Amino acid sequence: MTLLTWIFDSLLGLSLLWLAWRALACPNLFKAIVLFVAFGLLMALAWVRLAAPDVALAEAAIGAGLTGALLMAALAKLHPTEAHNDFAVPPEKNVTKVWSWQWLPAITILLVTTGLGYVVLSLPPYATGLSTEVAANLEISGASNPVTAVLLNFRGYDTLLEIVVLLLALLGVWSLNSADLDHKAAPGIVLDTLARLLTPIFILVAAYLLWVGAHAPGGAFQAGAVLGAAGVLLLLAGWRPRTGLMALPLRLVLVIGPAIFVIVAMLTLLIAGQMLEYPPTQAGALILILETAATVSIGVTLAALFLGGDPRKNNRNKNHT
Amino acid sequence: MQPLYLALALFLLLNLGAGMWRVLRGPTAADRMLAAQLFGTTAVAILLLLAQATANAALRDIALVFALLATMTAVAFVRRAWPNREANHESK
Amino acid sequence: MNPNDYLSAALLITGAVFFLAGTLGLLRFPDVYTRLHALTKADNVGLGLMVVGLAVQAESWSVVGKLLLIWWLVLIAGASVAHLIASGALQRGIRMWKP
Amino acid sequence: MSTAFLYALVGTGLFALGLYALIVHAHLLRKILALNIMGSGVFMVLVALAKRTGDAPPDAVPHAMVITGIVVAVSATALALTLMLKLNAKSGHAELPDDRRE
Amino acid sequence: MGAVFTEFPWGVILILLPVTGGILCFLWPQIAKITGLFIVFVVALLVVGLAWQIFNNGVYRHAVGGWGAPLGVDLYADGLSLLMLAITALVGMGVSVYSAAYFKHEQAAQFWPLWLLLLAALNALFLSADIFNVYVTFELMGLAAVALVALAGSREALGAAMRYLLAALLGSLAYLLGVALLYHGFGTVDIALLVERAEPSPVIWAALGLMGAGLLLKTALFPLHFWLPPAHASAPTPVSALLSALVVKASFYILLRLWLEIFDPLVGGAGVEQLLGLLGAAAILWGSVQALRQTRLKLLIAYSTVAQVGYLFLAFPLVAAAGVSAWSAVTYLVLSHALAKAAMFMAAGNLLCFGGHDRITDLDRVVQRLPLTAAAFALAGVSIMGLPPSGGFIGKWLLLEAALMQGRWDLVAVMILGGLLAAGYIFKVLGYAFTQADISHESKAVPASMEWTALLLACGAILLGFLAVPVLSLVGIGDPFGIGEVRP
Repeated sequence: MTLLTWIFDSLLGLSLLWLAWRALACPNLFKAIVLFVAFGLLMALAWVRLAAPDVALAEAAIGAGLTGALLMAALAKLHPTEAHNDFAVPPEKNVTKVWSWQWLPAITILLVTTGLGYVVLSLPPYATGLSTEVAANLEISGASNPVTAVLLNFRGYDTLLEIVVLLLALLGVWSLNSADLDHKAAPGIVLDTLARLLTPIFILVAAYLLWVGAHAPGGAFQAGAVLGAAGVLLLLAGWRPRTGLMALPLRLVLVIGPAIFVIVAMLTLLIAGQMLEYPPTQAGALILILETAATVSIGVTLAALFLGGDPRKNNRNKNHT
Repeated sequence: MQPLYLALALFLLLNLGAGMWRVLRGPTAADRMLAAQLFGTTAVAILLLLAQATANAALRDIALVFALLATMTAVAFVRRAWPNREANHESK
Repeated sequence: MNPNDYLSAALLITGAVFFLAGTLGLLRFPDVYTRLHALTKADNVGLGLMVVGLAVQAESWSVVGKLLLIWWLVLIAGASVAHLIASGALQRGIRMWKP
Repeated sequence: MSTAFLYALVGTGLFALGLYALIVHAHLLRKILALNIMGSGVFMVLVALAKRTGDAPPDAVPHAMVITGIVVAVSATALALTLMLKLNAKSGHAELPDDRRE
Repeated sequence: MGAVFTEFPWGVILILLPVTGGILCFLWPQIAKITGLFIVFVVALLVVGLAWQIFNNGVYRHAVGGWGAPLGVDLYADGLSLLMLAITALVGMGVSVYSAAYFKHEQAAQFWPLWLLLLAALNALFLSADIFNVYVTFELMGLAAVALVALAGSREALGAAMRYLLAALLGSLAYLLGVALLYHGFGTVDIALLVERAEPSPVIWAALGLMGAGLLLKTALFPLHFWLPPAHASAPTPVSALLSALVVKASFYILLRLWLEIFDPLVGGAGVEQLLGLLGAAAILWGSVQALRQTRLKLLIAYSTVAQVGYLFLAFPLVAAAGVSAWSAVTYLVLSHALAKAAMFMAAGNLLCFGGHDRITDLDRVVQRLPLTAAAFALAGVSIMGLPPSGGFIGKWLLLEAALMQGRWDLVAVMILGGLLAAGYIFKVLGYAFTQADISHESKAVPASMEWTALLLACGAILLGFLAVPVLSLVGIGDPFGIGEVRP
């Protein structure tokens, strides 16, 4: 049995390296994206093998689902009309400059990586990190899933900043581009039915992941990513929200995650004296509130990132992009 | 039973590796996409087998998310990234 | 091993064979339409047999429910994607293989 | 070799592959893929080495860090893709000016 | 009343308030300008409060979530962090007043939320005591800065923003891999605990290499400066000022912290300092020569930043024998460069706004026509060149003194040469500013607030030259340099 898992792990590791190499080296960009999506799929399996199911869930939703859709849409906009040669980059354009000394970075990186490998292997084979501290405080953290406890309580401050990063990415995207709200090719009955059928299931699964996250793998990011995927599917099926919703209501939903986080941070600062210090009896409820708000924001932000522009600017800049 | 689950998971992983050939070979974008679709299903099967082998119920949730998102990339491909003319690359 | 185990092992192995068949079809068939045919065998039957094989071993009905839900989702996804790709390929004039 | 170190080495390998591709390739989409693969490598080192706990459950702190990192990575990827598209619309190229062979 | 001031959590509000402001500006763009200005001024007051607190209670530490390291994240502020926060608030106020007149309509609605979130990121970074938390603040800072550069919208700006984004992400990933190794080597990401636990090992060297490389890339030390000149030159003027004055310093600050606290005690004396000094010297010469060769004013100033960053690294090889004056010099150079460079970019922005171009040879008698702006440029130039009585003079003098003390004649020569080259490129600009251009251009009025903020920041850089004693005693709080006491 250990032999079997060892073979499985080695094969998975080699496949990951091979996929990464091919995705980065093949001249055809479309092929590269498909290989990258497959890479994400295998990454999720690797997280499972490393006993990190929370990470695997996040990777499954974001890495294998959303990033693939984002890349596909970007590739399509990069070459809107040309179908020539199946997105192949002409070989002479593929590589920077005249790298007649291309071996130089290759050899440098090889040496550095060998060194890094040596350093990694020099680490002690047994180390518990912070798992004893996490276990000792899990009881009063408000969540029995240690990853959720770390994300929302022990290191909740990182999570606060990180939700702001997501909002910031959207601000950046919106300042660059206007949304393409008119692109509504008829989805066809199959896609339309698929979107209608799956959307409620997406929402149910997101709610399930959010709920289960307190005591088992799951949580706000995974749930938010699933919700975002539902939004992306609807957008792909040609659905567009009414323009009335695209102004302040949309912005309110986008900021509800960071806003609730900041409010809780301020309140805990006032009451408990330390930012994000939850009273142990209410920690569970607070975490659930924070996670619910974060899930909604993350989901809508991811879908808005896929839409790829500011919906407010739609009418003015229609012929611009 | 555990060795069987693991052996089958390994077998499916090998299958997946073999399918990679189609991604590399093409010839059309649709062929590559089909292979990716098969990878998704295979990954779901591997996850279900591992869930049983390691008695870890959480892995079924991951399989569920995979199954749910199985359409995403393919739909994005069909609706956005598929070039309109491809016929002239088909004949080999 | 009890009879249940034999049943489940048989189902799982047959499922795996369908996955192999799907992969071989994907590799060996001559055009996108026939490859689509092979692929959906793995999706529908391969995963289906595996799900049933695992359901036999399941510790509770909720696990069985989740397994069936997963299978159902993959069926829906497989069928829709197969349709979308096939009709897209036809529209784009990808030729069918003639023996 | 234990699972932890096996995957940690794979992680450093991914980091190296991504770094090489980032330097050598000119097309921005490729550079963005390269950064994502580098990121996956770093995340893998973080999570793999957290499994050096024997039979006990692994250390959860790096798992949380990696989930944070994945969200950051998808944010950065979305911004980078939009920037690339905008640059391509303005200049007609999806490469940076002096990486381009005229 | 006194207790309220000394116990109030100033530091935490310094982070939460700009985030709130960013959210409000995003929700209601029509009041973005007012909200933004208000928040920035309140942030400045909060820094004063924090200074008062640190003065009375010593270093500031806040255990977020009440957990404390290693399980939780700590915030930490000593004299050095306080000075960085103060300079951020000062330059931030100037940039905000300038931006209120500079950005109009839709651009203003996009600028304010991004800038407030950048401010939050900077404050969070200077207050962080946790190397993983620093990674998150780096990403926050990087994405905000890139989006701000891209606001200019031109092809050059978009290309520069893209290059900047790639460099920033690469730097962050290298840094994060270093964090991963340190965490798995010593079981914590808290800086103070790492200091206790770390011991010389391959992990330390690898972490130093990875984090150092990532941070040097973000700080744009020669030869990793390739992304800086296009980004700083093509960004909107207030953004150029922010990037050169503050954002580059943020990664330098982390590098300095990590070097002083973790790496120097373990691997000091093994040649790393010499390497950094060498690169610094190369940056001074290369940046200055490039600046001299530029024909566009903003590119000239951007290359001058490359050169001035070099000075910061000259201190590293000098510390062994002259710790006190070397680190005082670094502090002073950081502060005076922030003020002077912000003023200089603003002056350039005024000229750009006035004549519609920034070609140096076509500056048309701007001394007569924009006297305040010309004065701002000249005063900022005095500090950049290191002439007395400016803040830049104090910094460079202390550095020179340290080099003389150790008999490092090579570094002395580089510093003098760098000063001469700086004089060259600044007088080149001033020369053209007095003369009449061959072709006269139509000109536009420059808002008075934009001229005055440039001048005030430049005066600040000069004024810094008279404040050496209080500033250097402030930076000594909490002994960030590990030398007991800092004397001017």
